Amino acid sequence: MHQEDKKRTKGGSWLTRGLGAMLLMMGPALALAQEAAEAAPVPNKGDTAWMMVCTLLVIMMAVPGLALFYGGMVRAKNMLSISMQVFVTFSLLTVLWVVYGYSLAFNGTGQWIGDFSRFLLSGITADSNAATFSEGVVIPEYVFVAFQATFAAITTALAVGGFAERTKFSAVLVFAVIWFTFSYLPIARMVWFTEGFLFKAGALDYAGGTVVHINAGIAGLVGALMVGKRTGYGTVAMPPHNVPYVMIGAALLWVGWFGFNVGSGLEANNGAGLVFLNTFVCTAAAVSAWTFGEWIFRGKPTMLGAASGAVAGLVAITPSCGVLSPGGAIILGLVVGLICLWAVAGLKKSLGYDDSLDVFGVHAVGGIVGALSCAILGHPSLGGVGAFESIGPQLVIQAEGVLITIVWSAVVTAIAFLLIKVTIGLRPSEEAEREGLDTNEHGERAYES
Amino acid sequence: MHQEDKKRTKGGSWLTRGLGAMLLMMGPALALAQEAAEAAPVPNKGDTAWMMVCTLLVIMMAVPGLALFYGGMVRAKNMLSISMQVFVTFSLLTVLWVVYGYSLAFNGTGQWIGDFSRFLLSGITADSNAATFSEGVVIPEYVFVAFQATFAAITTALAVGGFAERTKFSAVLVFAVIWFTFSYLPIARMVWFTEGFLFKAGALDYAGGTVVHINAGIAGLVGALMVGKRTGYGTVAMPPHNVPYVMIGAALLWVGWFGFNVGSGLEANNGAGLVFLNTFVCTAAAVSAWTFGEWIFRGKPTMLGAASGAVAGLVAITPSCGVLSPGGAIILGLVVGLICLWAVAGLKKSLGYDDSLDVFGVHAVGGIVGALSCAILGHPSLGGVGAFESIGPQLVIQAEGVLITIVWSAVVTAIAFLLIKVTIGLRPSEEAEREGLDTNEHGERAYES
Amino acid sequence: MHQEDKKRTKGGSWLTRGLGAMLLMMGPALALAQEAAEAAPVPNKGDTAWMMVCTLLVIMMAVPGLALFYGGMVRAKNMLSISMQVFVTFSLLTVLWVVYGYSLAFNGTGQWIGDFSRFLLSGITADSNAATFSEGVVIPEYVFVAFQATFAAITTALAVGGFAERTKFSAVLVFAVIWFTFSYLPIARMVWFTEGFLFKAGALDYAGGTVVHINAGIAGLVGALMVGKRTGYGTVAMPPHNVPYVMIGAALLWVGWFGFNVGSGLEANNGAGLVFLNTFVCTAAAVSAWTFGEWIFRGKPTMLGAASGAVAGLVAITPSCGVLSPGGAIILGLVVGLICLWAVAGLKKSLGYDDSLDVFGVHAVGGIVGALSCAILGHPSLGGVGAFESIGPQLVIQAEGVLITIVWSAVVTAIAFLLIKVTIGLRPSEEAEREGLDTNEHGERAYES
Amino acid sequence: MKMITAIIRPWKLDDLQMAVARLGVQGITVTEVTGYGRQRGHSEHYRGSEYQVEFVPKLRVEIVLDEASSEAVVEAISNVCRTGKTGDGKIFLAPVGEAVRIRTRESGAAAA
Amino acid sequence: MKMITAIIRPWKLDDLQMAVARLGVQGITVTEVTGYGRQRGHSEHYRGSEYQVEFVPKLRVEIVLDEASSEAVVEAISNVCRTGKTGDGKIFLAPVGEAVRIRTRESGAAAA
Amino acid sequence: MKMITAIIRPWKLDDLQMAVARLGVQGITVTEVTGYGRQRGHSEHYRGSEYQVEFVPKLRVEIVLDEASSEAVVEAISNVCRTGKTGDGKIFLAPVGEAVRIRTRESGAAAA
Ligand SMILES: Nc1ncnc2c1ncn2[C@@H]1O[C@H](COP(=O)(O)OP(=O)(O)O)[C@@H](O)[C@H]1O
Ligand SMILES: Nc1ncnc2c1ncn2[C@@H]1O[C@H](COP(=O)(O)OP(=O)(O)O)[C@@H](O)[C@H]1O
Ligand SMILES: Nc1ncnc2c1ncn2[C@@H]1O[C@H](COP(=O)(O)OP(=O)(O)O)[C@@H](O)[C@H]1O
Repeated sequence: MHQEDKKRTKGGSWLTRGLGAMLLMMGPALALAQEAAEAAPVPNKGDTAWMMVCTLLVIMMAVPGLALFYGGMVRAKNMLSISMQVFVTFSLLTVLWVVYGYSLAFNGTGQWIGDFSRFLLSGITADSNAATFSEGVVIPEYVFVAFQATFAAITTALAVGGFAERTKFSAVLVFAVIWFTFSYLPIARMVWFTEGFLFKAGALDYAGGTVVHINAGIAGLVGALMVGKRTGYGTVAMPPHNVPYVMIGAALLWVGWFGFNVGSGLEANNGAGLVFLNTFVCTAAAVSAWTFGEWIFRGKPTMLGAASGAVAGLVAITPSCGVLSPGGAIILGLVVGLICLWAVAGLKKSLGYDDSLDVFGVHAVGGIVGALSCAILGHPSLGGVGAFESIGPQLVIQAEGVLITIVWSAVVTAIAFLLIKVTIGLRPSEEAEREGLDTNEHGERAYES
Repeated sequence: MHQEDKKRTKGGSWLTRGLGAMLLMMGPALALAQEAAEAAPVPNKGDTAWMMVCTLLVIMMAVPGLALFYGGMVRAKNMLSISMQVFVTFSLLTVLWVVYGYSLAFNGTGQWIGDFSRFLLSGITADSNAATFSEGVVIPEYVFVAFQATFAAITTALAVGGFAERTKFSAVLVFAVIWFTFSYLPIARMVWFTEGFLFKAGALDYAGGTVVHINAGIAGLVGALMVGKRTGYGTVAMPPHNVPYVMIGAALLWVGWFGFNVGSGLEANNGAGLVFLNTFVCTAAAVSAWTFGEWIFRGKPTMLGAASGAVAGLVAITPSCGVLSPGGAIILGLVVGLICLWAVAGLKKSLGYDDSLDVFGVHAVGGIVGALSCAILGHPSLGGVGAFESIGPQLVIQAEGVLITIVWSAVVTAIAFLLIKVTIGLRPSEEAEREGLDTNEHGERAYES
Repeated sequence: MHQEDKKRTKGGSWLTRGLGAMLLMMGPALALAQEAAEAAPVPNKGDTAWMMVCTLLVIMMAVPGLALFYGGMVRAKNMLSISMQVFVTFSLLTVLWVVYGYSLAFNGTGQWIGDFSRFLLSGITADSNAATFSEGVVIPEYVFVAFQATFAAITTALAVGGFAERTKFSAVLVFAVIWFTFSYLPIARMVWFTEGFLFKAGALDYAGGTVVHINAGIAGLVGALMVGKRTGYGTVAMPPHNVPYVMIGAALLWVGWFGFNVGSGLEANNGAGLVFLNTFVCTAAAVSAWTFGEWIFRGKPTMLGAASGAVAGLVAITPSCGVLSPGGAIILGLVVGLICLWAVAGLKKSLGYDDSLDVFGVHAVGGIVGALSCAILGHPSLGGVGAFESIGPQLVIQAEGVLITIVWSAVVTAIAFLLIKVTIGLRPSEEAEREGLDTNEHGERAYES
Repeated sequence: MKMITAIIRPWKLDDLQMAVARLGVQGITVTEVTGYGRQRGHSEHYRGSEYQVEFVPKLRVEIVLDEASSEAVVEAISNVCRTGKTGDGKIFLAPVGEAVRIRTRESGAAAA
Repeated sequence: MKMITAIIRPWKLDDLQMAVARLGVQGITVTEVTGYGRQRGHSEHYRGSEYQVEFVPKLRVEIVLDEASSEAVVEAISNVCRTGKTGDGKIFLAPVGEAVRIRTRESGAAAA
Repeated sequence: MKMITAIIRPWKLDDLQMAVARLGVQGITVTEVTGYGRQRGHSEHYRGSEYQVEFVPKLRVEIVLDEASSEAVVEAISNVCRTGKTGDGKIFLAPVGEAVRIRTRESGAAAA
């Protein structure tokens, strides 16, 4: 597999990179210390600098970005609750990633999961390097470990938006650990590791449309269903308590997402430029689409809508940022802006679930649109730079990846919540929920005057 | 022209870079794919990484930076209105930049405006590179496109501060599209394209003192005059509703501005170090000057003042960051801090216009101070590194650039607002304005408790 | 000394880098223009890009990071007061750093302090380079000047948290100038300059555990004692007025701290990867430790606690980020999270001082834990990569560095506050303090509705 | 006419509103307040510091209505707002001399 | 003495203040409140969710004054605060037994 | 019973609370308000703009208590809240017909 990849990228034309990136995504895992020692490639400092920047951008996406994006949307009495869920989940999983996550996801030979041979990163030193998608180009392995840690940690933090405002902090943390271990790690391996089922099938997912967004979106939805609706949902108004926070959060997500998407290429090269521009312009188009869509269909364009549009665009371009042309990215942005608007308005209403922060409507739906768009807008006949032959078969492969992720994530989430329900319990008392999780779960209030 | 430039930079001494940067600013436009193919220079990964960082820094300046800086200064009832104006203007123009802006500004041979040959970036691929100011040094053209997109988009968003709190959202968007097309694009071309009138005249503008700040500042002022004062202006108190937001916004502008200024050099080289330090220390000096100025002249040093001082310093160093010594940058900061304080206090009061967020007093006035400072503090006799012969003649050239920008921007803005007035109208009803644009234009409230 | 260092790093094994980094920290000061001219090494653009990123990250730590972290913890009536103290102190000292600070800290031959030969950076041009810790590797000196400026400026801003909410703005600024000149500059020189007492002693301090955190923490404590308690302290509740700001601030400190720590290595190389990962995971572990610690010992896990834990972890890893393994960093994070929790709860209560924002409990205590950890967890027998022989003697050296910093900083702070007390006075009237410093010192209110 | 002023727990507002609406109350004015009462005495931690929290968030609900209905409304409010724990709040009744509906200039009971 | 309590639209405060100042009113106390009344019933969207908004932002304006001037003031307030659309608000009048100016200890009408 | 409504400077609340607690007052309700009075007239600057500040932040403190103690409490409040400068505030006394403690249904003086 690795061989074939090398051949491909050697072909030289950047056009092949779209697919190459996908297929090679697990390359780093093969860059064992010995191997590095043989060929002894030295990391380019521009790549190293860029990958460190990308890593801290993804950290900024989570804290404070996601905490604010989510926090602004809940009621004031739950502001600290959701912030804590994001902040502590992110921190805890970063530790677990270093302890066993990296080893299970990117080491060993299993096709579903790795082994514990790099427990606590044993065997890795500052001299270790990880391969990139270009032959002979490496980056420090510690940087790769840190970069991947942020993906694992933010994905799980995303999911908690589905059952926000009504779940016990302890339940959220237990869910996070279980889901990270049994859903994130295997799916990351399936999609990004050479022996993974989806990897072998040729599914395209540049920066995590399936692994991150569909995965988290489904967990959010299933969690929302299992935890049940917020008390008063449907009868009591639950407006966002601080829309400026939502705006700040969305903006920081936008800025940070360049680390997420461009960093997934592992190099600061010409291909990075395309990914960068696509991430920029697809988001801008989705903001515009949601804004005008709301204006036309609901009467007024809202800030909450524009912010949601930004996230929808970012989600959709995540899997496809390496295979679309900037023109294709604009089209994708316009389309996904409208589809996600429909998902959180029409679809959600008709199905009646209480996905508090629309993790499903934005991340799962946007992720599906993005994953499928790879096969369509990514095709050279539509201006794309994808290296697959024809649209139809690739669309089937993409759909397969989407479906497997949906099922896997749903099952793991359901089991996790069942276990929590029968052990420590999922929800605080109704009184505590109505009074607010901030005071009841955390003994704090967000604002004092 | 290009030849001559090359000779100059070949001279080798960094001292010539100040002017070189200005004269060569349009270099990238010449780096057509064919040319790149001939010489086949490969982008340095450090440059590519840096330019991507710079681009995302400018995005962060706009959202959330500018949205917060402006948003904190309006009344609570208009917080989302101004945020939306910044957020959506920025997004929409990013899309338009990719669709036709880049082609019109940096392509073709016209001296006022380009052509549509790169409509939707046709002809550019991930392999295309753009030239920098150093011979044989290139960066990925997609990165250059993204970097320049942020300039176009943030400039227009800056202008809306002049007529905030009283203009319809639809009017703002229509203005943005017209002004971007007929004022930003031609002025960017005039100043930064080799055939542009101001470029030929030798005007120094490292990162956009004329193109960005004077341009936007004049548009803000003319807009303020044409839209008319806010209802109650002068009788009702209109204090900033959230000064911490102003502080956060100013701070993010400061951080992001390094991308703006240093990125304009297109390389992570030694010259970048000077631009970086100048941007840092001029701003710090302007903060100090405004703070102490207020303390002395108005009794108390305010946070709003310190934040305004930061922006004034950043604006002033924008055109001159490449030709001043750090000592000169400190002097410029001290001077501009006091001048802009006077402009938003004394000048504004005596002229009586209602430039809501002082786009004129800070951006136009600060931009003029900065543009002129190039010719004075930039001269080697005053420690500068500018490559011009003597202060007097250069001052005339600088003044010429300033004047042309003022007139051009004013005319385009006036026409745009006239057109809007007679078609869709400029202002909401007085009742809607008094109740607040958030609920009336956007159907939202910023804060709920 | 320099010779010996070179030998060490030449040894090639990255294992020696831990100590090497410390000993060589002052290397840049030796890179005089002439020397650079001889060998004529050219900065690597990846390094230059990275160091500019690191510098702006530290700026972002201060404004808005620290301003928000501190601002959220004070009462609403003092929000602008503390923001101004951070914003203006940071700006003023940046200017003073360029005027005389850099010259005094990194120039001349004195072992306690430098000279004025680089007053206003005279003699430095854009072509000047500063040496790094690797032979033949340099970065633009202007970038080095800017990077170091941020350290000086943020350190002093940190200290003001100790006596927040009760000190006159003028007193704070005078303190800042005195303390920067007589405490920060000499200690920076002692620890980081080849002739400095602590440098010679072999004390390990990768990124400023002593120079920055213990130094500032002690100044905060001594200031708190000399200024006296806040009126009503102990009887009136003084809850943080905006915990989300504390969260945002802590998150931006986390993100920015990568610039602080990794940037201290001056290169984007493999060693940077270790420092990066350590900074990430130690912080994540400290967040977890404080959260669970509070949960167990005080009943509920708070957002304020998680945010404090993040800062405690960041402080502790600062001196030791270059010598610990990621596993060691996790242990350090767990330990420091619990120790600082005890310091701000148990210790503070029993001693009864009013260190408003726990500069002592978090920065001094965390800094001491971190400084000592170098000698323990940094030892190869415990997985570390420190280049010292055995734990015991190194622990003594570390303790020596800690003690000297404590005494020096305490004495300078005490003298500074005494001088201010007998001249312009330290505190506003009790009435002004109770009404709030925002209106009384700055004529502003943070929030209007 | 009477003005009923009820100081209640914030999260009881929805219940209160539904209960009084059922009794025909057409207008309510709500203010965020902080209250000091017997409920005080619990302590909060901010990092290390432990404070006695004297003032806790409450809502003040005001309803102007004719005397006839006031008793039933007071009864309804105290029913839905009772949890039995300290801090449930108080209801005060005070006389109102006149009421005017701004929109229509109606006055008296028609305006309440 | 009387206390006038007016519940008005927030953006009418400036008009109200100028109108009553012209009638010699020297003191006003203003509170941000939310009101439930006939104006309810419009719905707001948050992303997809559509909610009935029950409580809308209002200001409560309190003025203590001698009985003689109260009628004119009520008249003035209802004039400037009327838009004719539902939600204009109400004015309540209640008796005040005593008023004390803290600064001077003056009491009675002198303190209002 | 009486309701004492005191409009005071925000930073005087702690003093007030301690003073009235000493007199046996068991309950207080506090609202953030803005007040217009003689204190107006100082101007504030926002960047260049200079505005007359008409409304300044105050607290409204409400205490319901039996008539007997009201005089002493008014006295105590005006003592601790006086600075002698304009803006010290006012105290109003109004009759309260009934008081109910929601938790226990106690009413009358027992509920105040
Ligand atoms: N005498 C009073 N005057 C004004 N407000 C009061 C009075 N007594 C109680 N309150 C208000 O009622 C709230 C609840 O009273 P509290 O004594 O805590 O509980 P409970 O009524 O259940 O004993 C207080 O927080 C305060 O806002
Ligand atoms: N009976 C009442 N008691 C207390 N407040 C009331 C009462 N009726 C109305 N209000 C207040 O007056 C506001 C306006 O009343 P509403 O019925 O919406 O409009 P209108 O008076 O024009 O019919 C309400 O939002 C509420 O705050
Ligand atoms: N007649 C009044 N009705 C309602 N509130 C009043 C009245 N007079 C004063 N107030 C309140 O008392 C506050 C203090 O009054 P002010 O006239 O400024 O000071 P002083 O009472 O010391 O002369 C005002 O801000 C206002 O909130």
